Amino acid sequence: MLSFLFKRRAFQGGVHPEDRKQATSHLPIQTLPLPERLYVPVQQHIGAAAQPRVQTGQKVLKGEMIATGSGPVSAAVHAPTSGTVVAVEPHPAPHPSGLPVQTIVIEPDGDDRWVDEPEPEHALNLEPEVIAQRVAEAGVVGMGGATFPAAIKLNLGSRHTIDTLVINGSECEPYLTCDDRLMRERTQEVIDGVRIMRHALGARHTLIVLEDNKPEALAALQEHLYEMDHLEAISVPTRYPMGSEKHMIKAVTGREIPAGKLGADIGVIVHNVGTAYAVHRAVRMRRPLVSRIVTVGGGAVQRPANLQVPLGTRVEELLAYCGGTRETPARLLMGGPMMGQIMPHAQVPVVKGTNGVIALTAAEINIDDPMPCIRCGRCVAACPCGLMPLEMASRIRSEDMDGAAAYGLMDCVACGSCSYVCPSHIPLVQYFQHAKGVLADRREQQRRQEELKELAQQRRARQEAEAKAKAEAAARKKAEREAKKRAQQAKAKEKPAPAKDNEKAEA
Amino acid sequence: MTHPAKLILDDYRRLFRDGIWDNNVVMAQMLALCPLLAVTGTATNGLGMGLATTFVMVAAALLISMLRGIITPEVRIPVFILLIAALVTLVDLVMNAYLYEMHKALGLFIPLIVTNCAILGRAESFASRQPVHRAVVDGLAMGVGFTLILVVLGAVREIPGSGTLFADARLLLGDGFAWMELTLIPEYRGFLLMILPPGAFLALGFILAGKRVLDTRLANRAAAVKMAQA
Amino acid sequence: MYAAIVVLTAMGLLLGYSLGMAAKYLKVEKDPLVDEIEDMLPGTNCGQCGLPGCSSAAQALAAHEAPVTLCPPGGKALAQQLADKLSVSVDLSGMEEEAPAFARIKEDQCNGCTRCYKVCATDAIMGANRQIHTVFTEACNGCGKCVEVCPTNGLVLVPETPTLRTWRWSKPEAR
Amino acid sequence: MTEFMLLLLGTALVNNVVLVQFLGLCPFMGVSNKLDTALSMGLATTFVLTLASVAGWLLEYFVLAPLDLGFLRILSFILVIAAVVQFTELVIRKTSAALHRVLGIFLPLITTNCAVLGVALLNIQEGHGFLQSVTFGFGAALGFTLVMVIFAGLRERLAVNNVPAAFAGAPIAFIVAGLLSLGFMGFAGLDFA
Amino acid sequence: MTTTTPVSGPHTHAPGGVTTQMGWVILALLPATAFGVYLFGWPALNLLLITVLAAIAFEVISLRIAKRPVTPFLMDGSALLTGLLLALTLPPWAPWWIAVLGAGFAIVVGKHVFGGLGQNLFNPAMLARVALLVSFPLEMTTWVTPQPMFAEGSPGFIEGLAITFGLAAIPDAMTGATVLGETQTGFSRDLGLSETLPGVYDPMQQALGFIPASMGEGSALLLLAGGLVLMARRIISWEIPVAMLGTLAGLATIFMLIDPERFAGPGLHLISGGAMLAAFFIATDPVTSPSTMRGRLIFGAGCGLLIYVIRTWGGYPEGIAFAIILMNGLAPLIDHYLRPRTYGRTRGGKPLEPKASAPAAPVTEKRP
Amino acid sequence: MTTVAQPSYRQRVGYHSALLGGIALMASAVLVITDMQTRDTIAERQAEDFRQTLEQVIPASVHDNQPQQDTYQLQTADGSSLEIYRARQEGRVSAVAFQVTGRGYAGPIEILMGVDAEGEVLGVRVLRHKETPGLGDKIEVARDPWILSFDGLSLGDPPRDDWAVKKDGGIFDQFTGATITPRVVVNAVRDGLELFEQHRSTLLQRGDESAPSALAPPPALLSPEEPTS
Ligand SMILES: Cc1cc2nc3c(=O)[nH]c(=O)nc-3n(C[C@H](O)[C@H](O)[C@H](O)COP(=O)(O)O)c2cc1C
Ligand SMILES: Cc1cc2nc3c(=O)[nH]c(=O)nc-3n(C[C@H](O)[C@H](O)[C@H](O)COP(=O)(O)O)c2cc1C
Ligand SMILES: Cc1cc2nc3c(=O)[nH]c(=O)nc-3n(C[C@H](O)[C@H](O)[C@H](O)COP(=O)(O)O)c2cc1C
Ligand SMILES: Cc1cc2nc3c(=O)[nH]c(=O)nc-3n(C[C@H](O)[C@H](O)[C@H](O)CO)c2cc1C
Ligand code: SF4
Ligand code: SF4
Ligand code: SF4
Ligand code: SF4
Ligand code: FES
Repeated sequence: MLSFLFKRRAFQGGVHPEDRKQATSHLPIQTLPLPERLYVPVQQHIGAAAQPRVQTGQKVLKGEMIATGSGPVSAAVHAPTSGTVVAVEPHPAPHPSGLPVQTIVIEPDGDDRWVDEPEPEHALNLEPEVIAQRVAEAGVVGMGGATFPAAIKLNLGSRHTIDTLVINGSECEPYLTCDDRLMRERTQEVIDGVRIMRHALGARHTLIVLEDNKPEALAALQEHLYEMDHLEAISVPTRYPMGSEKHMIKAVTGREIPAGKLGADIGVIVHNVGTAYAVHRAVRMRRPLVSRIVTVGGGAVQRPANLQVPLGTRVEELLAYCGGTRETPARLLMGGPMMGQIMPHAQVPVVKGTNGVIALTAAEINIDDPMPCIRCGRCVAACPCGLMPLEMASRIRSEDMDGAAAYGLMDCVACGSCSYVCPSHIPLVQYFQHAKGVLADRREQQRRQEELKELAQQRRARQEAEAKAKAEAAARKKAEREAKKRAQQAKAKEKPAPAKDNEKAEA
Repeated sequence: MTHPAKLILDDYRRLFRDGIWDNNVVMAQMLALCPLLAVTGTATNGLGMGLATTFVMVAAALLISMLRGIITPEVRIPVFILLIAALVTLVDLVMNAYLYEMHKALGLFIPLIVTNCAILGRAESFASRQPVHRAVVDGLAMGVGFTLILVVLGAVREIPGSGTLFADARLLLGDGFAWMELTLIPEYRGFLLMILPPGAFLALGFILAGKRVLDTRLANRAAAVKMAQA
Repeated sequence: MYAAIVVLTAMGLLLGYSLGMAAKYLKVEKDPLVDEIEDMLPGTNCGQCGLPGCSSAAQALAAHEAPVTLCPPGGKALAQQLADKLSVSVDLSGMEEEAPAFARIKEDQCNGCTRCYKVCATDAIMGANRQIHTVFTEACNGCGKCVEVCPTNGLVLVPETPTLRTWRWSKPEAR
Repeated sequence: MTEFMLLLLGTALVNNVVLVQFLGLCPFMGVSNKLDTALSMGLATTFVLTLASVAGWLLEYFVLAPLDLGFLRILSFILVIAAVVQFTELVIRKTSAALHRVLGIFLPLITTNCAVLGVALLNIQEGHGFLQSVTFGFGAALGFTLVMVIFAGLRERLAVNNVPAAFAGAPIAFIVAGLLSLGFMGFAGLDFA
Repeated sequence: MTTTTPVSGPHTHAPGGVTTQMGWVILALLPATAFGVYLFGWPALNLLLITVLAAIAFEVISLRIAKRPVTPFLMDGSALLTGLLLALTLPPWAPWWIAVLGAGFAIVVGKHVFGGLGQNLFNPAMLARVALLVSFPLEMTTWVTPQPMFAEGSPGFIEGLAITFGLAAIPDAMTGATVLGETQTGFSRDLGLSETLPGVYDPMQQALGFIPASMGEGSALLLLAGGLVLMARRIISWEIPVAMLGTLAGLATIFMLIDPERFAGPGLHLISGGAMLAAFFIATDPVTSPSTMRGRLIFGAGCGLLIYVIRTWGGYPEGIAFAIILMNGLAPLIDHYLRPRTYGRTRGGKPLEPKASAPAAPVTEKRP
Repeated sequence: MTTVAQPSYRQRVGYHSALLGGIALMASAVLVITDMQTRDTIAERQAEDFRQTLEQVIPASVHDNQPQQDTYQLQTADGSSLEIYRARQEGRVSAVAFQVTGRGYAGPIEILMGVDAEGEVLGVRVLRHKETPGLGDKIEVARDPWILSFDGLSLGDPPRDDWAVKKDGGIFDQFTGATITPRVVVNAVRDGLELFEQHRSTLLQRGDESAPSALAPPPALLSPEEPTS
C-alpha cells in the first residue's frame, strides 16, 4: 500500500510544475521578419566580453565577425544580417538589472546577404581540434541556457576520457517548446550535429535524452537513428529539473558528478540539442551563430509562437509579431518561468541564450507575499541537490553567509524547485543569489586586500631600502669627509697625538 | 573645583548604579544564576540568600583587597577560593546555629555561595585591583544588586504562585517582621508553574525582557532630550 | 581541633607547591594570537582604525581593547572573521557593507605636487613632479589619505560604477 | 548493575542537575551559544565532575569523617576541586595538544561551576557509597552535557530566527530553558518499578 | 511593463500556501471535533469556542504589541489551529479560565515571544497543556463520562454555561477517570491490569470515544481518518505518524509479552491518551519537527519511546505532551546532524571520488 | 596586574606554597574557633527541631522523660530495624513514636506517628513527602487539619475494614482529585498500628523492666527475640 512512497526515482527531489507547453508545442517554427534595428551585445556568453572590431558607419555582411573573443573563455559575435553599424555604445542588457552593456547597433539593409557561400564539408573527416576551432570561430555557445562557449567543452575530449555524450533535449521548463520543435522539424540536422560532437569528443556512447512529454520528437529522432550507431534517443520521466546537467547524468548513467568537478571528470559531457544544431551549422555548413529559435509564450501574449529570430532583435518586436499582449504582463521573462530572468522592459535584445520570451499574468505567477518559514521541509524534499534550503535562507536572513555556505550554498544550482513548492512563498532562490553575490564580493575583496598588502609591503621594502641606501650614503659621505678632514689635519699639523684621533674615531 | 568628598560620593554612586542596574550580577553579567533560580520560591528566601551572599561579597572584597599586595598570580585563584570558602563556612555555621529554619530552607545553596561565580568573578576583576574602600563599596553594591533581583524574582514567582508575599519572613528576620507576610489572594490555589523550576526560568526571562524594554525607553528618552537641547 | 588546622594547612602548602611548580614548568609561551590577527588584517597600515597601524590594531584586538569592527577597509567580512577568532559575538547587522570607493584625480585641478603620491601606502598613484597624476584603481584601497593631503582638492573618492559583473541580487524583504 | 543504571538514568533525567536541581547554570547559559563549544564544555565537565565526586568521597571518608571535621567540608572540597581542575589541565596539556585547544579554555571555568561542588556535597548528604558516588557524579555530568547540547542546538536555531528585540539573547534563552525544564517535568516521578 | 526591483526566479508557484495547509488540518480535525462536541455536550462546545476565541484574541494582541500586520498573520489560521488543538486536549468540562489561561500561554509564551509564526521551538498547544497540567492538576484531571448533547441527563445550554463558568459543580456521578489514569491509580493500590481494566476498557468504545476523555482522545478512528486525508494530500509526511505509532506499538507489545499484568498491550496504547491526535496532528506540526525525512523518522520514534516510558514508569498519567515537548527540544539537533546527502558529496560532506569513465552506461541497453 | 614587576622571591615555589599554606592556616584557625562556638548550638537546634516534631505526636502531658533520647531498635519481621522513641511516665512506657513510610503519588511519604500504651493514635505528622502542591500536600498539618482525623483512633475503632478512604468504602475523607495520597497515608498509619499491635508486649514490657535512663541502651543488649520474664 505504501509502495508509492518508495518508488525509486531517477534523482532525489525535484518538482512537477504544470508544463503549459500545449500552447506552442504544435506550432511550427516561423521566421521573424527582419526588424529595423538589431542590438547585438558583445557579451552573450559566460566569460570575458568580446572585443568589438567594427566602427560606427561601417557596412557589415551577414555572418561577418563583428567582435572577437578575448581570453581563454570567450566567444566571437557575428553580424546577424547585412547592414550598417550605426552605433557601438552601451545599451540595456537582457539582464534583471537592465544595466547597460557594450552593444553593436546594426541597421539592416534588407538584403540579408551572407559574407560568403562556402560548400558543405565532410565534417566527420576533420580532426577534433579543427572541429573545435570551427565551432569557436562560429561563436557557438551552449544554447541550453548556460551559454558556456561550446568549443571549450568540445575540446575536453583531449584531456579527459569521455565515454558518454548526452544530448539534452529534456526542455524541462514550462512553456518552452523551442527544443521540441527543433528536434521535430530539423531532426537530421540535429543528429548530424550530434555526430560531429561525438566525433570531436571521441565518446563511445551517445544519448539524446528527452522527457517523456515529447513523444513526437522522440519518434522523429528514432526514425532517423539506426541501431549500430551507438547513438540513441531515450525518454526519461518528466520531472523538473531533469534538464540540469548534474541530474540528467544521474538519471541516465546513475553517476554523480563529485562536488567541484565537471561532467568530464566522470567521462560524461552534456550538450543541448540547440547546441548540436548550431554545431551542425558551424562545422558542416560553415555558418556562424546568428539566429536562434525562441518560444514566445505566457498567458499575456496574444498569439504564442515559436520563432526563428536574428540575434539582437528587441523583445518588443517578438511580442509585436505575436499580436502584442492582451494585458500588461505581471512579469516579462527571458527563459522559462523556473530559471528564466525577469526583464526590466521589452527593449532588451534576444541573445544567444534566449530560449524563450515569456510574458506571464499575475494568475500564472501565483506568488503571494512571503510569510515566515514554517519549517515544513517541502523545500528539502524538493531540492534535487539534497540541500536544506530553509536552513540556508534563515542563515542568510540573519547575515550568516558562512553558515549558509556550510549548509551547502555553493552546491545549489538555483533551480528554484524549493521556492516553487514553498507554502510560505519565500523567495529562497533570491536569498541564495544574494548570498552568492555577497560571498563573491568578499572573495573579490579578499583578493584585493592580498594584492594591496603585497603592494604595501613592496612599498615599505622599497622605502626601507631607500632609507638604508640614503643612510649608507650619508655614512659614507661622512666617513669620506672625516677622512678628508683627517688627511687635512694630518697635513696641517704633522705631529698631533695619534691616540686622540683614534679615540674620536671609535666614539 | 569639586570637593574631594563629593568626588568620592560620586564614585560610590557610580559603583552602586553599576551594581544595582547597569552591571548587575544577574541582569548584566549573567552570573550567580543557580542560587538565584533555586531559592526564589518565595521573596523571603531570596532575601535571606541575598543577605548571606552580600555578607560574603563584602567580606571577600575586604580581605582580597587587603591581601592584594602579597598574592601572586600563580596561586591567585586558590587563595581567593580559600578565602571565600572560609567565609561561606562561617556563614553556614552561624546561620545553622542562629537562623536554623532559614538554613533549612536555603539548604544546599549556602555552601554553594562558594562557587557563586559572581563572587570569584568580582574578586578577580575588581577587588584584587582596587583600594580597600572601593572594593568594599563595590562588594556591597553588587551584593545589594543581587539581593534586589533575588527579592524581585522571589516576589514575581511567589505572588502568582502562591498568592502570598514574604511568607515566613518571621523565620528570617524575627517575629518583629511578621507584618511583612502578606496574603494577597486568600483561598488561592496558586499557579503552581511559577514556583516549580520552569517558572523560575520563565519569570527571569520576562524580567530581563522588561529591563531591556525599560533600558531602550530610557535611552530613547535621553537621546530625545539631547536632541531637544541641541 | 588541631587536626583541622594541620590538615588544611597541609593541603594549602601542597597545592601552593604544586601550582608553583606548574607555573614554573608549564609556562605558556607568548600569545600567538597577536600574530594570527595581524595576518588577518589588511596590512596597509592606513590608520583608519585610529590606531598607529595594523600591528597595534592586532594587539588591541587580542587584548579585547578594540572592537572587531575597527577596520573599515576589512569591512564586514573581516569583522566576522575577527569575531570568530576571538570568540566574541557581535551584531554586525548595523555595520554597513560599504561599497568600496576609489580615489580619482580631477585632472583639471591636479598641479602635480606629488603629495598624494607620497602618502599612498599601496603605490596606487602614478605620476611625476609637475605632471598630472593618475590613480591606478586596482591598487587603491580607498583609504582617502591622498584626498586629505591634496592642496587643490583635486582628489575625490568615488564609488565603483556598477557593471553586470559587479551587480548583485539584493536581499529579499522578509516579513 | 541495574541499580547503577537506574541511578544513572535518574540522575541524568529525573533529577537533572541543571533543569531540576539548578546547578551549573552559569556555564549552561554562558557557553551554550555554539553546539561545538557546548559539547566540549560538557565533556570537560563530565571528566572533572566524575573525578571530583571520587575525590570528595575519599576525602570525606578517609580524612574528614575520621577526624570529625565536617565543618571543613566546603573548604577542603573546593580546594580539592581546584586541584583536580588544575591537574586535569596539566594532564591534557601534556598528553594532547589538540584536546587542550578544545577544552583548555573551559577548564578554569569549571572550578566555579557550582554543579561540581554541589554534586560532591550531595554525595555526602545522601550518604552515597563509593560506587554510587561515582555513578552519581557521572550521571549528573551526563545530564549536564545532555541539556547543554540540547540547549545549544535550540540556541543555534534561535540565533537565526526572528526573535523580537525585547527578547533576543538572554531573555529568550531563559524562556527556552524554562520550557525545556517544563518538558523535563515529564520525567518527574519516573520510577522503573 | 517595467519592474522596479528585480526579483529572482522561479516566476511561478505551486498552488497553495500556509493558509491552505492550516485550513486542511482544521478541516481534517472537524469530524472528530464535531463528534466530541456531540459526546460531551454544551460545556464542551463552550470550552471549544472560548479556547479558540481566546487564542485568536491573544494572537491579535501579540501582533499589535509587536507592531506587525494583523490581517495576514491572523488569516494564516495558525492561531485558530493552536486553539483548536489545545481545546481538543483539555478535559471537555474544564472551567473557562483554564481555556483562557491555556490559550494565553500557548500564544504568548509558546509562540510570540519567539517571534510568532514559524519561529517557536516548542509546540505551543502542548506547552500550554503541560503548563496547565502541572499547575492545575485537579481541573486537568477531572474527566466526565460522555453526556451526549440532547441526551437525557446531559446538561442543557444554560447548565452548560454554568459548568463552564464555574457556577455549578460537576456532579460526582458524571466524573470518571481516563483509562491511563485508572491503570495508574490501580498500580498505586497494587492492582494488576487484569483487575483494573475490566469495566473501564473496552477497545471498541475506546476507539469510538464513548469514554471519559478529552475530545481529542476519544474518537481515535475519526482522527485516524482525518490524518490519512492529510497524508494523502501531502500536508503531513508519513514518517512521523508511522514511526511514532510503530515504536509505541512495538514497545507495548514487547513489554506486554514480558508481563501482561504490569504492561498494557499495544491496542490500549494506540487508541488511548490522544496517541492518534498526537501522531497525526501534533507531532507533525511542521514548525517544531525536523524537516528531513530521516530526521522525522527519528523524531517520531523518539516521541513513541518517550510516550511509552513516561506513561509506563512516569509520575504523570499521560506522556504525550511531555514527550512532544522533549522531542521538540531535540529537533534542532536532529536537523543539525541528520542532513540529507548533498548531490556529489558523501554524507559527511566531502566531495565524492570521481569514478573515472565507468563502464557503459546501463541505459544504453534499453532501447525500445 | 600581570604587568606589575614581582620581587624575585615571590617567584619561588616556596613562596607560593607558604602563601597558600599560611592563608589555609588562618582560615582553618578562624573556622575552628567558629566551630567550637557554634557546635553545641547547632546540635541543640537539631535536637530541638526533632523534639518539637515528636512533641506533636506524643503530647507532653503523657510523659516526663526525653523520648528522643530514649530510643530502641525494634527488629521487625522482615529483618530490618525500626527506631522507636519511648515516652515514659514515671518510668513506665506510656507511649511510643516511630516512623512509617508509604509510597505516595510522587514518591515516598515519611510519617511519624505516636501511639499510646492502649494502641490509640496520639498523633500523626508527615515528615517528608513529594506530593503535588495544592493537591496531595493537604496531608501537611500546616495546610489542612485532615491529618488530625487520626487522633484517638485505634485498630478496633473504627473496625479494620473502615480504615480506608471513603471512596474505597472507609471513613476517611479523600481530597478532591487526589485519592492516592490519603489512601497511602491511611494505609501506612494502619500498618503502623498493626506493627505496634504485633510488638506491643516487646515495646511496652521492655520499658517496664529497665530503669529510665537518658541514654539508649546499646542495641547489643536488646535482642527482641529473647523472651522477657
Ligand atoms: C536547473 C537547471 C535546469 C536546466 N534545464 C535545462 C533544459 O531544460 N534543457 C537544457 O538543454 N539545458 C538545461 N540546463 C542546462 C544544463 O545543465 C546544461 O548546462 C546544458 O544542457 C548543457 O548544454 P549546452 O552547453 O549545450 O547548453 C539546465 C540547468 C539547470 C541548472
Ligand atoms: C491567573 C488565574 C489563575 C486562577 N487560578 C485559579 C485557581 O487556582 N483556582 C480557582 O478556583 N480559580 C482560579 N482562577 C479563576 C478565578 O479565580 C475564578 O473567578 C474562580 O475560579 C471562580 O470561583 P469558583 O471556581 O470557586 O466558583 C484563576 C484565574 C486566573 C485569571
Ligand atoms: C500533575 C498531577 C499531579 C497529581 N498529584 C497528585 C497528588 O499529589 N496526590 C494524589 O493523590 N493524586 C495526584 N494526582 C493524581 C490524579 O489526581 C488522580 O487522578 C487521582 O489521584 C485519582 O484519584 P480520584 O479517584 O480522586 O480521581 C495528580 C495528577 C496529576 C496530573
Ligand atoms: C500539520 C500541522 C500540524 C500542526 N500542529 C500544531 C500543533 O500541534 N500545535 C500548534 O500549536 N500548532 C500546530 N500547527 C499550527 C502551526 O504550525 C503552529 O501554530 C505554529 O507552531 C506556530 O508557530 C500545525 C500546523 C500544521 C500544518
Ligand atoms: S518550503 Fe518554505 S516554509 Fe517550508 S520549510 Fe522550506 S522555506 Fe520553510
Ligand atoms: S534552488 Fe538550490 S536549494 Fe533550491 S531546490 Fe534548487 S538546488 Fe536546491
Ligand atoms: S584600519 Fe585596518 S588596514 Fe588600516 S591600519 Fe587599521 S587595521 Fe590596518
Ligand atoms: S585613497 Fe589615495 S592614498 Fe588611499 S590607496 Fe587610494 S590612491 Fe592611495
Ligand atoms: S552560580 Fe552556579 S554556576 Fe554560577
